[in-house]
Amino acid sequence: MTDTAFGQPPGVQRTAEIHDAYMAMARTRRMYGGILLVVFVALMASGFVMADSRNAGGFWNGILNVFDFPSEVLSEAADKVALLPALMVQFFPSLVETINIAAAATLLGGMTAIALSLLSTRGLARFPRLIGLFRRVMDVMRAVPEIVIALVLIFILGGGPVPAMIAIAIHTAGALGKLFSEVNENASLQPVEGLQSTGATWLQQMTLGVVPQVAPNWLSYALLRFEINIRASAILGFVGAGGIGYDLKNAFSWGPGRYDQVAAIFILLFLTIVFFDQLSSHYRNKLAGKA
Amino acid sequence: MLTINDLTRRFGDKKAVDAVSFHIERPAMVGIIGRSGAGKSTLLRMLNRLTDASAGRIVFDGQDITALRGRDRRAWQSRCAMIFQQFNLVPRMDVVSNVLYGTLNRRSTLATMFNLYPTADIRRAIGILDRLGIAEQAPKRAEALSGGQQQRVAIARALMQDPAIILADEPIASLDPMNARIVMDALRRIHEEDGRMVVCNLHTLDTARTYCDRIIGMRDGRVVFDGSPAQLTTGVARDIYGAGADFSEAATSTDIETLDRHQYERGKARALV
Amino acid sequence: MLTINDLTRRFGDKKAVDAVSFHIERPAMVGIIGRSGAGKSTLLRMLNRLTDASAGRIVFDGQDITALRGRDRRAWQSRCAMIFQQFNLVPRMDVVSNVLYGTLNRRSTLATMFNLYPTADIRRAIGILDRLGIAEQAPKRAEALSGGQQQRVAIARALMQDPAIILADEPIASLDPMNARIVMDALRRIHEEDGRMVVCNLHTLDTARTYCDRIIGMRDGRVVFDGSPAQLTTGVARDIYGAGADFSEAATSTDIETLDRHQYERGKARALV
Amino acid sequence: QEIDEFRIGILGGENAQDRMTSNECYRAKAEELLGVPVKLFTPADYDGVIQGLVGGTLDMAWLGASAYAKAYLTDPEAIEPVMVKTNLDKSYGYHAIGFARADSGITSLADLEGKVFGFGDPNSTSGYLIPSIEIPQETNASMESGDYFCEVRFTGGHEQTIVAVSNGDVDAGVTWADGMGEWEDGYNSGALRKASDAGLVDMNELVEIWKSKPIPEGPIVLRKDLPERVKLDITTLTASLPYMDADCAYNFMAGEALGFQPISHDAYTSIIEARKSQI
Amino acid sequence: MRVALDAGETAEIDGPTLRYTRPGYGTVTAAVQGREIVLDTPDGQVPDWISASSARVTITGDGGRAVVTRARTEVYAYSFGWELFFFTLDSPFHGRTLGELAGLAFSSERVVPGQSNLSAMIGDIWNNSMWRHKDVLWAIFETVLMAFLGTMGAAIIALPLAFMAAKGFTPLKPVRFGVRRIFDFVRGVDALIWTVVLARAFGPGPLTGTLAILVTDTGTFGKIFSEALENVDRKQIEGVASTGAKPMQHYRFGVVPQVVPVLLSQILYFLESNTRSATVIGAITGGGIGLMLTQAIQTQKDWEEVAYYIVLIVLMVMVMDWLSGKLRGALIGRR
Ligand SMILES: Nc1ncnc2c1ncn2[C@@H]1O[C@H](COP(=O)(O)OP(=O)(O)OP(=O)(O)O)[C@@H](O)[C@H]1O
Ligand SMILES: Nc1ncnc2c1ncn2[C@@H]1O[C@H](COP(=O)(O)OP(=O)(O)OP(=O)(O)O)[C@@H](O)[C@H]1O
Ligand SMILES: [Mg+2]
Ligand SMILES: [Mg+2]
Repeated sequence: MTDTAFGQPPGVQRTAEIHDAYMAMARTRRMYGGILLVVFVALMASGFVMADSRNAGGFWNGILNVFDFPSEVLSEAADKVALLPALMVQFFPSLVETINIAAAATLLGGMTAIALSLLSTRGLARFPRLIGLFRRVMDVMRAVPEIVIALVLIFILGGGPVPAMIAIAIHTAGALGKLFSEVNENASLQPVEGLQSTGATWLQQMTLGVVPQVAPNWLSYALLRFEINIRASAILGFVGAGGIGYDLKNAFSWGPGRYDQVAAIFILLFLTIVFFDQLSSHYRNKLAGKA
Repeated sequence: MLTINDLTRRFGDKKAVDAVSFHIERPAMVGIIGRSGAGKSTLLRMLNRLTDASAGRIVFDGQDITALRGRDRRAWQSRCAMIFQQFNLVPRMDVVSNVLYGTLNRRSTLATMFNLYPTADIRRAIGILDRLGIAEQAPKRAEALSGGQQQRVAIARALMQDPAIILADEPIASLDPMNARIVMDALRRIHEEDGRMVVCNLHTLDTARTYCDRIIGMRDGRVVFDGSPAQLTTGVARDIYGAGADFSEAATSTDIETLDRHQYERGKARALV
Repeated sequence: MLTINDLTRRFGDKKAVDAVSFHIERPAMVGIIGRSGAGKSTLLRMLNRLTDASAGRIVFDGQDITALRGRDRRAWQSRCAMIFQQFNLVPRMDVVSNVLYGTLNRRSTLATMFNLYPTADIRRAIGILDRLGIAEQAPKRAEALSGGQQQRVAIARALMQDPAIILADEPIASLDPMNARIVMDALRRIHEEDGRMVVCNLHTLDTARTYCDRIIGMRDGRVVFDGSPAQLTTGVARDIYGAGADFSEAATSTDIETLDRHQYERGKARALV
Repeated sequence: QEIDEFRIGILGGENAQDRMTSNECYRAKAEELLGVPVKLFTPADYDGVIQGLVGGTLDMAWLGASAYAKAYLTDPEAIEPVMVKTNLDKSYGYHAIGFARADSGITSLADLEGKVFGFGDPNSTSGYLIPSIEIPQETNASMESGDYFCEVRFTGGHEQTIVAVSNGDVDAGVTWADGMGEWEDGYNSGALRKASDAGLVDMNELVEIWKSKPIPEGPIVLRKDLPERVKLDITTLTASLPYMDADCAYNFMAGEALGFQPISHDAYTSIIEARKSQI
Repeated sequence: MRVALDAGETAEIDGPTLRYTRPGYGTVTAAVQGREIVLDTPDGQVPDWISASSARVTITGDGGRAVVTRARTEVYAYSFGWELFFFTLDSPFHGRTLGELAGLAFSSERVVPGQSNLSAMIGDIWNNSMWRHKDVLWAIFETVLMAFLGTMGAAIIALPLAFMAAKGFTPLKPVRFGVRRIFDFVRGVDALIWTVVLARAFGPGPLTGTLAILVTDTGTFGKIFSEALENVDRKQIEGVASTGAKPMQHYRFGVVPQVVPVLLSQILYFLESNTRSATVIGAITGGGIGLMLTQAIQTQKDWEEVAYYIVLIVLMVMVMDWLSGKLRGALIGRR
């Protein structure tokens, strides 16, 4: 048999050339790596120094006192530990409001995200020319912080949960849309093509060919987002959008004497987040396990 | 019946399919062979209108296929079923649903989005699965099936379309020999029993010789052979594959019965160790 | 040289490898065949000590391999190179680095952490790549290579280990016939030129027959055949694969030279359409 | 004992940049006098300044009485009051003013039963503390939502309260004013005056519905740990500001006032008690 | 005293009398007479752009606003705004066309003595007291700085911790459990709340915001990194292990090359999203563009300023998004 596997016989000169070229490449690569590292360290260091000098308190003094405030809160909460359950009950309705805002916003934002993401995924898009447009729309929706949309909407619509919900939904649509379209890009086009070859419409190709593949990932991202949105809707309370964040901010800024409320709200919030975290990771594992 | 006229497809500078013309008079089983990149898949995809032609025409029963748009194109696709090398099923859905996707073109988008199909269709789907010997798998997810079973599901979907032509793009390339045989037998049977035209890209010469009535050989986008299995001599095959005289694929043959045929010559005696 | 004694591996209740014993006297090229799930991979993995044996012994040149721990086990692994079906390269690293991983056992942990290797090693790695005909690919990332090239990188890594045994677990199962041929040729040449023992799991009978000096057939974890390629008759093969008498793999042969050999009989004449 | 910089916290309620600008001349004078860099910090709410003072990262601030009480209650050893602003009539007090939209028909607390009432910041004296003590005395009911008022809300600050009332988001709210001059001008100084000057509200559209007893003006506080020399320098600078630079004093004092006079912790014991009682 | 306003309006103050002239309507006169203010309009009616009582008259025209109370009379001229984007009224360059400015920039005749025209112009733009370009730019820089330091710091701290929290890397279950709960806790509390907690120790300023981002993201990164570690492809590790490599080498060659792209892309993704959070956090700690924006909204004075800040923020985040995408492409390579 002939030696198709081995091409030309090993030439000493040729390997030497390849060796030199490779060594040169390895050296430049090492050099670039070194430069990158130095630049990064320099950026970090100078950035830190600058932030430190523009801050009222310095880092090294502050780090020693980090626990002053938490311990103040905790000691007061510990003194009034008997009151905590009652307080938690008192704040529970606000918590429910917060979760409702998050759930509605996630649902609304998620639906929009699905549509936007399918329209902006290469290979799947209904109008391939408009992919860029839909992507920019998502970019803008994502770029504006919720709190800004909320503040503007609060001015237009007045305080309360609706502006918060819309604000979070807009942001969610942008953020999930990007993640979803990444998922879509990894979806196999084979089933889509299979359906297309039977003469299916675009909507059929998407719902029957793409959704079953990506739905678990979508859901897992949406659950993750739901968690984030619970936090976000709690935070929007800080600017007057209702819910538990509003109570938290008022208790916090009143200070000594109401730290028991702070503690109670904190416990509620934390339990909620852990609860939904566990719930969503449970479902995500289940989905991943099936896939 | 099916006439292809100077069909060409360019990808950038490259002509994947280059002025291909042939004519198929009546429902036959046609095999297309050629090495990787010869343009086999592109040709089939143009037939199904998954890929648009750059030039040339496809005419089926007097209708110009290349000119169809939108709804008409989808209608043609539903008459011209396609089977893929990687099966292209929806892996997470059950077998019957996958087969029912063959009816999508005829059903309303809304109903199908909720996976609602007429009972008669479901009965027919199971009948087809039974005919292909995989009715037991009906409730399973497509991804849970072996390759050969998945390919038969794909064939069932194609049959569900009740097509005039079945196109198969290397239907057995990702299957082991046993399953390959089952799938090719199924395709042949459909051709013979239902009298449907089957156009099949094949990787392996033997398969083409064994199953097809007519073989078209492609190389670099052009048709370089068109004839009966008997006309496909070793010389012609070497020509199609562009292999030198020393090239033999015997080493990777998977045949069991061809045992004592050839012994790889290494010019050295080997003892059992 | 290599003796395997009642080697058994259980996964839960299931015996993946069941009291396998055989003896290989001198460096030979041994093929292991058997259908999916027969225990081929598990056997090879136990040889490399990637998987621990549940019972039985492996003895190589008088050393009990099954008993090795820690440093000694790693030293054995470096003498016993493994080639995988999916290549198991580090896809993001360049080809030379992947080959150099073959020396990890001999180099200090610290230096290798920063990807620093002696120039002599780099030269040797490129030499091996050149021997396998892929020296030009040296600076590319492994993931940028074709399957056949990747598998040759894996072989180069194995050679870099300068091993006494090369284990190959279905090295050509994910390759097309052309690349399969190149890879099998490379393995054979290494065996012949360097006198290394090669143990190779194979999917296809013909490959085993063509390349191996000795063939071991497994079924359900047990050795059911052990002999020379000549002894592997159709009947034996059917037995190993558990196929019925009607089974023939001829239809999927990819051989070009076997043209006029067999015509599949369907008892009906076919005309060119 | 030396300091290497001097940090002044400025309370919220106004555009951060405006706050910076109004205090810039004071900062420059202090820098010149102390010989170390003087920096201004403008956290978004009262609490940021209080935390900074208690934590020792801010050296000086001009607090409201209630905010001082909070800082004192958190850590009595952290800060001390040194100066207080005196009004043109030499008093040092101001009032919490309850107000509503003129077209709402509300003219007194009695009309507010079952309506929505808005406080400012929980740390504000006039925006929360004093009204939350004095209003229940008049209505004979608590300030809990649903008791006398249908809802009681925090708007976040004086500006927000004024806007919320004039937009109708709340039926009435409280803010501060010196109580001198004309209502139509928004009084001589205070949040209403600022809002009206800025064109935020039309004073014609608002009516006063309640006025608290005089509230002591909030003190300028210094960190107790500061070197005596620094305390003295700052006190002198502040006291002499109206004579040195009247424009600067106007900006610094947010309106017309006579000047500053020294004050001690004792002036605020009643506020501290009030705050304690609110717990 | 006469003031010419935009839209052809004029206001004239003559002792206690204000005359406000509006084209197409006529002249409105408001005069303080004793304790009363008397309003006189051409048609005797009070149109809806005038709010009048006996104590206060406010005229809100298209070009300005005039207020008359018993104590004082004031006219506010509008038209401030975009027109002053580059030069305020007190700048000698205000109101000149682009051509004039370009000419001035290169002429040797000095508008401001002792300073070249170009540098004077740049100085006037830079120190524009209406739009505060200097402060705005600083604020944006400070916001990005907070995001950068916080994100990178968090990643550096989270990486070793992630190994401790990953199954298959830490055999001790209690350690894994403990580290995971710490991640949960710091991540569960929003960065905004961390700023409140940290304000005591560090006071107002960008460092506090940085640390708040750092603390929260340590939790997030810890979780993501440890999941990435758990999801590594065993095949590659096995390939390395089959050569007899030592455990550290398994990590280095079997694990790190696999997770680095995931980590990098997550870090860069968070860098972008933290730029957004830093905007909000800055609003609380007193720094950055977020403070300017929230206060502009809360005081509701200048909606053009609000719009300007929002556009700036969107641009800033989009630039960061683009930048992090570029970096990702350069560091990881396109798939
Ligand atoms: N979408 C595409 N974009 C660019 N080039 C393409 C595309 N599809 C196919 N080609 C090119 O056209 C040529 C023919 O491809 P085609 O897939 O038809 O070959 P084939 O005969 O089916 O090969 P194989 O046996 O590998 O499937 C190839 O060179 C391929 O690279
Ligand atoms: N890690 C494992 N855990 C449980 N069962 C296993 C594991 N590895 C292998 N098995 C089982 O052991 C049996 C033998 O597997 P093995 O991979 O050795 O077969 P094989 O001959 O290599 O098959 P193939 O051709 O599919 O690679 C199979 O039934 C398999 O399911
Ligand atoms: Mg193809
Ligand atoms: Mg195997």
